[in-house]
Amino acid sequence: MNLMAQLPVLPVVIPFVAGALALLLPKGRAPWAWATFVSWLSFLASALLLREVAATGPVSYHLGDWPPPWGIEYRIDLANAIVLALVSGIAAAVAPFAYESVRAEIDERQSPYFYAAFLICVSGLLGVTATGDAFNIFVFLEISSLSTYALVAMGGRQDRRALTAAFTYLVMGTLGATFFVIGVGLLYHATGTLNLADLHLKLAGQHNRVVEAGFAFILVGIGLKLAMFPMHLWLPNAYAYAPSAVSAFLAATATKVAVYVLVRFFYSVFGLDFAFLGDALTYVLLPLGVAGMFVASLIAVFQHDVKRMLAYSSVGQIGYMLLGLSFGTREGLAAALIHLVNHGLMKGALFLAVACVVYRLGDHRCAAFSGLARRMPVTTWAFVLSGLSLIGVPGTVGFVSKWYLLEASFAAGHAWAAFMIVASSLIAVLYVGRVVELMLLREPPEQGPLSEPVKEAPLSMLIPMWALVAANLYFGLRTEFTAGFAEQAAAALMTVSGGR
Amino acid sequence: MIDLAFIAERYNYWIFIVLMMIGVYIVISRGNLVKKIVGLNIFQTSVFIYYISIGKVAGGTAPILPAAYESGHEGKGARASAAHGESAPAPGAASGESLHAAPQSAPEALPANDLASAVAQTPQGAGPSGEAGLHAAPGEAANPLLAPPDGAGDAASALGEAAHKAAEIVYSNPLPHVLILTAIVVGVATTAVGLALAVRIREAYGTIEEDELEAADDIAEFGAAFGEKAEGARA
Amino acid sequence: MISPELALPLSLAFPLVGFVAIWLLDKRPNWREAATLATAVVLLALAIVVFQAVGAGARPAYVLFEVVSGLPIAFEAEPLGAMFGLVASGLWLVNSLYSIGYMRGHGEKHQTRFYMCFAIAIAAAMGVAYAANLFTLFIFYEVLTLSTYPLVTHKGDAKARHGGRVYLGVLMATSIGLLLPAIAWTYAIAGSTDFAPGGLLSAHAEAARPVLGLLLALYAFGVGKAALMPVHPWLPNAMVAPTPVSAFLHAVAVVKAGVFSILKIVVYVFGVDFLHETGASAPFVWIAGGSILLASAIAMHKDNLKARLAYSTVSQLSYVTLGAMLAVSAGVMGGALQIAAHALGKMTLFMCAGAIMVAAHKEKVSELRGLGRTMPITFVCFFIGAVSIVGVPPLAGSWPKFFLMLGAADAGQIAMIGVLMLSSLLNVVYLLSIPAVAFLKPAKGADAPLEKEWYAGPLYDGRNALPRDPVKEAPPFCLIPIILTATGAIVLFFFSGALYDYLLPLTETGR
Amino acid sequence: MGEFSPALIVLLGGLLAPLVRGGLLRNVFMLALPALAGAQLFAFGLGEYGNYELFGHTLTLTRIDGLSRMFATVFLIAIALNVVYAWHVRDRLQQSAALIYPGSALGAVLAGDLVTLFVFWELAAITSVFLIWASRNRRAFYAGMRYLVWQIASGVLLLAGVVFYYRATGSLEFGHFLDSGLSLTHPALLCIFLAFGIKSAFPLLHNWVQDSYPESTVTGTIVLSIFTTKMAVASLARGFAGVEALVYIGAAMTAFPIFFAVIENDLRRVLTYSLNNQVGFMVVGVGVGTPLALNGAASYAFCNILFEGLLFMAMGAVLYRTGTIKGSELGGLYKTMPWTTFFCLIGAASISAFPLFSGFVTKGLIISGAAKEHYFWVWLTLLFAAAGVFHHSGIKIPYFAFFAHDSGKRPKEAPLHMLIAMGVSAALCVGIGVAQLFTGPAGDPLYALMPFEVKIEDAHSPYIAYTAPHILVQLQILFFSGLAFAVLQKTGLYPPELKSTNLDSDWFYRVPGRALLSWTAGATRALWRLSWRLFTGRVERAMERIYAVHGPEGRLARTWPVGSMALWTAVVLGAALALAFIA
Repeated sequence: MNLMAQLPVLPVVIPFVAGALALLLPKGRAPWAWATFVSWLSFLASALLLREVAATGPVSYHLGDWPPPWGIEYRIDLANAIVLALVSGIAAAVAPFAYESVRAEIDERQSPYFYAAFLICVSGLLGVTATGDAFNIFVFLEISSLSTYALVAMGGRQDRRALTAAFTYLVMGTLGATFFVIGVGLLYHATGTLNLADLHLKLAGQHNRVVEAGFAFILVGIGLKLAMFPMHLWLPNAYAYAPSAVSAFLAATATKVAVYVLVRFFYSVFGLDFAFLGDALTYVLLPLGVAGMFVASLIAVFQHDVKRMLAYSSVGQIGYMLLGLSFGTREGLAAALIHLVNHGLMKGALFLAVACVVYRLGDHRCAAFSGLARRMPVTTWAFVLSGLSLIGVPGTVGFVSKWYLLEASFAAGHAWAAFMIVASSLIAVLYVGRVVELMLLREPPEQGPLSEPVKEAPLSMLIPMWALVAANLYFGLRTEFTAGFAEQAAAALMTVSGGR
Repeated sequence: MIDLAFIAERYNYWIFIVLMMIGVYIVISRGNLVKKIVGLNIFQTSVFIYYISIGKVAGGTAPILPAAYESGHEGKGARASAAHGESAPAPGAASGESLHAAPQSAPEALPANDLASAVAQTPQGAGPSGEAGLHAAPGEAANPLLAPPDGAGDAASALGEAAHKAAEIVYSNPLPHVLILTAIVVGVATTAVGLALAVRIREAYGTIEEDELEAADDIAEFGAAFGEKAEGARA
Repeated sequence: MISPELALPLSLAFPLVGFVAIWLLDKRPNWREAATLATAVVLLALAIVVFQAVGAGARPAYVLFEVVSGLPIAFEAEPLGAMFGLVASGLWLVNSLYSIGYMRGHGEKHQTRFYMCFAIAIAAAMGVAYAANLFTLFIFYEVLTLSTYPLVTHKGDAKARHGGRVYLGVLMATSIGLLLPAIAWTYAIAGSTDFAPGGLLSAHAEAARPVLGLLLALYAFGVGKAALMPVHPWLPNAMVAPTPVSAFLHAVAVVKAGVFSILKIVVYVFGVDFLHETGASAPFVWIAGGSILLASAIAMHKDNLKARLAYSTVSQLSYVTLGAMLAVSAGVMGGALQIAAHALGKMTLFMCAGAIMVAAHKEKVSELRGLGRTMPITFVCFFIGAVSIVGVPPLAGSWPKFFLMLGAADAGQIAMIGVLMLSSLLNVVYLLSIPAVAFLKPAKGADAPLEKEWYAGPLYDGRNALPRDPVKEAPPFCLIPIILTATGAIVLFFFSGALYDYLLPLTETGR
Repeated sequence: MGEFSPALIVLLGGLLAPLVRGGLLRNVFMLALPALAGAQLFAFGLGEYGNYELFGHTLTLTRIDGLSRMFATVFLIAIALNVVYAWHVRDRLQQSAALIYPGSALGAVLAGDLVTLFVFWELAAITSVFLIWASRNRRAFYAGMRYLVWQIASGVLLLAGVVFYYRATGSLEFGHFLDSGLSLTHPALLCIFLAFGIKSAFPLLHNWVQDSYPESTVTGTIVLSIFTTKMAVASLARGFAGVEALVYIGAAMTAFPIFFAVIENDLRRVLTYSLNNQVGFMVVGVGVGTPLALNGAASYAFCNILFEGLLFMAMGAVLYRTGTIKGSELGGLYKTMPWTTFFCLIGAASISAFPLFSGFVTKGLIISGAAKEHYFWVWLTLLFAAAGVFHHSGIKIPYFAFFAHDSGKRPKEAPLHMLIAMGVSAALCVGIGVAQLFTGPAGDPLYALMPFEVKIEDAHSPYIAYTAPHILVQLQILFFSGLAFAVLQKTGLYPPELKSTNLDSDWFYRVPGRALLSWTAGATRALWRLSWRLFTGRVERAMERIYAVHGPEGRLARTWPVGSMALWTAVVLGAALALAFIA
């Protein structure tokens, strides 16, 4: 069997199988090593896939050799190839990082379970991205979600709030997934197919309540999963109290994948011929995106806890993606995709930096960051640089995102939206600046548990973190892999959906 | 005016809707975590019922692969159709290349689909179209979704009688059941995880009442329960 | 000899090399300072190479790479940029010398960090100077903001933090909130952000016209570094910085990068003729004029020396903005000359303020009485700088005023001539009084009757001089740069004609 | 020395002077400068020298024609006399400024174009203030600041005028402005006119003279009194000759300072009023604009520099020896300062235009010029003013300083170098006054220097000074004026010499003007602060409100209730459904 021919499915299958195997490994270093190896392998596969897709166009893989629309199809075009690369790439960065971090935060006896859950989560997210089948999306969504609940709950050893956060996440996630599955059911009801491409063809010209209801359910279901503004309440706690490495991985990937699913359904399945899609863009995504940008960012400004702050910031950043989507133009879509990738990079790096602080100081409240520049300079600068990226300072990926969003706003004739974007960026200046000032200009705490002298985080944590920071900078200057691909992907999606 | 018969015919959908509402309502209103999970289960169950409902198709048949496909795909094609099944008879009148292709090009080759086209002509089929997708009668589940096939008029009228007969045939599509089995697995897993979490929460907090949990968290964080100390915290 | 094309990227790269060298030499202050100076010398040489090449009519260009399609990081030296590059690098050398004297004399901490940030800041300033498009300009503009933030907050106490917060807040808010959308909008209209002779937007007049005023407003206030009122508060607040930083901020890098950007945007993005024809810039002429007078009025009431100088800077910067917004070639020329002239003058003033701080530990104008006798060189230089700012021959500051008045006459903004005249008089009052106080008033604590009548009066002829305090000047590292820039202010007066010829292509493209 | 400007010789020499070590050596060096410059000036001869290119125009550093040569000559003489007079001074600041400032004025007089004029104009302003500050006291400090504001105002007005002029005509040439076709009300000419007007101390623009000159040092006041106003007169003569407005302005200038001079106590200040009045004569001459009147104005300026300087020198010597210059504190000094008294009287006689003194020869030209152009009332005013001059400068100054009631002061005679300077001045005054008696009108050496060719058509030509009517008229004026003084003095009606501050129009800028400025500045700042505080207050309140909602305890940051999340989800679902159905 030609391995290359199986490429589209490898990123999903490898971690899935490996996750099960991880359960069998002894406690300690082995599960970690295995997970790291597997995540790298899966990243390699994703990268190869991306290269291939970029070179030759969309790749279709028929699971069990059943041709679509009967069988489950894995269909990789540029849009999901990018997301695959992002998810597996973040996993590849987080996995080596996790060893020290997890050892410090989680009972060692749990380590096989942890890495198993981690790998399955990766697999689930990759599966959601890779598959071309609507119900399959639901299944993988739930696979990843279930493992995520478990991962979040493992933070309970550090902070009992992780348990309640996981529970909340579970209820909301299930609610969202169920809505999604209702939506899929309605579409199936209307068309008799589950294949996304096929759905698109069959839906064409269908203007009736079933399709409309299906659309609404899918919108809300995925909206929950991606923490669209008023449905974001599960996210801050889940990210704040999960083990640090998990926070980093989830923040960089989980919501992004959900955004991708939304994009896929909007543009590949429904298409702009549907009036309700346009309306949903204008009357749901646009206001909710803007509201999220501001409300969540403002909440972030006042948070005492850096992880929670970053989590709220994520909600705000999702607002940008929704805003980009809501224009319903190629530029807007491209901007959303670019920000999707870029935000993954910057949030990943930021959460990893926080993880380093937690590793040394055992705390992620603001107080722990006071005077950090003296105590952990390498970590501090990683945080500062990725924070700048979050703000959108030129030379970082954040700027590229902002630029495309601004361009999209102007191109769509929404000049006001451009000012919304920059205004919200300024709120980001506030919350990032607050922490940066603490780190750079304050003295370390003089008493209490945080005052004890600490060393810089170990290399095994610094290297992955700086790899992500470097990615932030590199892709901030060379954008052919992010913006270039995203633009092509957006163009392809728009062609399918009938937009301009 | 309320058409009681219309409502009664769709009792299974009403069950689905009522259950769904009850489930969501419980999730919203109950503070007890276990009760929430119960609500969630009810909610999920409602979805199962819905899937099962749409699995029952009037006028459908087991998918038999057209010759054109068969020649291309040999046995595989047949298996595939068995796997995915035939849900609603051929709404894809407009999409010629699909399996559900409308027969306007070769009506005699696909009798099953002809039936479907004919059904589209019936007055009942046209009536509720466009206003009550969810309320569609089981017998006409697919009908409202059908646009009258353009070129198939003659063939359809020729086969009108047969179509009426065929509409009364109730066919059970296995695919939704398969889907729902998967969903049940997921649901059970979720419930298990949820209950396990509830147990751990009780261990950690000594309660599974939401209000008390929140108060405990707020007291730990701010020294007071929510809303009691909005003033002091600012200073 | 390095080719000018190569000199462009090198003048960005070299400070970064210096940055690393400074870092590595953290523990050996003398070598560290040597590294700074060596970098400065090389940078100046590079700037001269570029300057000469541009003077010979070449337009050396260098494209680094394309970040986003249509948005390359690219450099191209044209007269204005070459002049700014030369001014910035030349004054950086001077400022480096001065920093050594000041930082050691004042016993500041974290000196390595200080020099490192300085190196990045100058690299950014060079990037701004040579930027070939708005996008590149914006990148380096932001880098400049960020790299000077640690400089502003150098002391690290609560006051410095507050100042730094305002500094960063205003500059980031304006640049991200206004400048960035403006650039994006320009790109959306013109499909490019390249600086084009004659104006990028004037080539897309139809699309640009409806939003021209708005765009110009976004640029004018978005370039917060130009400190056009009311986006100036960052500037007085940045006064918490050590004085070399203030000198650098207010004379060379930051503020000049701001007004330079404004000028460049007006000339190469809008196009002087296009603005003139549409009249979109007329309101900004008034805003700039108001800014000139308002800032002067505030400066008059400031007793803190550096704060007074800061407000004077706000006022003087608006000269450049005014020149740009007049949208005539003489105005542009006046603005361009003002960049160089004010840089020398204000740099002198700030370095004098620093020298006073180092030698006498005085910060307030009212405390300076009698100090002129103990620090004669410093105050003579201060006087020269102040006179240059006022705009009196034979000091460099007089020509910009001439051209600005010409520009105002050309643009039909007669009122602005009045504003410029009034501003000169206000400058006399609040700037020239400083050295006068220092020279004429006796130090506090002198005999009471003398306190009342000060010195001898009309009978003073040098023979009946009072016993004076011994001369106690700042260290030579502080003093020499001051003398250099003060001399520069005089020399530039005589070379303004040459500079005018050099800058002439700038206005020819507009006309 | 090529085409090196004489002005630059003095100017650069002045810059170098402080570097010369040793008092005597420096004095010699300083004295050499005007000599050198004079040599250069006369080596040049008439013509344009030192052309240079600036901003695409050819500019002329040195233009020597009749007008500029006359002024340049007397400037150089005055510089030399000042150096001698200030031989005792060891203050580098004064010494340097006493060369640079006259050098700048010289440069302005010689300037061939408007840009050069502007440069030297401003340079004279900025350097002269050091002479005021040189006395280093509180009054001098503030007077100097006010002076500087006036001078810079003149400079920027000139600059604005030049700009307008350049825009209107495309030329930077400094010639007769009205030849360019612009009217006087054109902003260009108006600005330049005002700039010249400030420096030549037009009425209401004059008080910077009285305000600042008396605050300078003994020697500084003399230097100041000479150059700024004469530079302005020279510029007026070049640019605005024949502008009728000048006639009336000048007439007003000659008349009104007399009243102030009469009541003023500070004798040096009395002289500054006299200075105004004297410049008024010249302005009238310029305004009349005929060759006769212009010759009169230029030559009167020439002589005035000498005798006005002489008077200032005498007062300086008094101040130097007694430490005061208040009329009320002086008197009876002739006993111990006979030479000073003598020279002062010569100066007084000259300024009063006694026959045989220089004023007599030159003032007549102006008055006749006005009469010839039929300015009857002006002519009458000039006569009155001439009487007034005699009154305050001719009688009051020597009378109160040297005679009057004996103050009991017995100071030493002025130092030798001062006497020499005064003596030379006095000799020149007398020499010019009597030259015509020996050489005849046609051969008068002063006439050779005049800007316009002297044409003596008939026996009534005003150029012939010593005619019976002229002498008679002049003596009558002087006689009645002296009589009036004597009568007033004897009857006690003459205003007593009181220590008082006389209110002049400078009150308007010294008191309310200053208050207005500081009020405006204060109000602006207060306004800015208020708006800033309002703004920050708004921001703060907004932040508080935002905090109340978004802060950690705020409603929006509340994350716990699962139920509310589900409710929100339901709401969004409802909205989405409704939307999809409506669409």
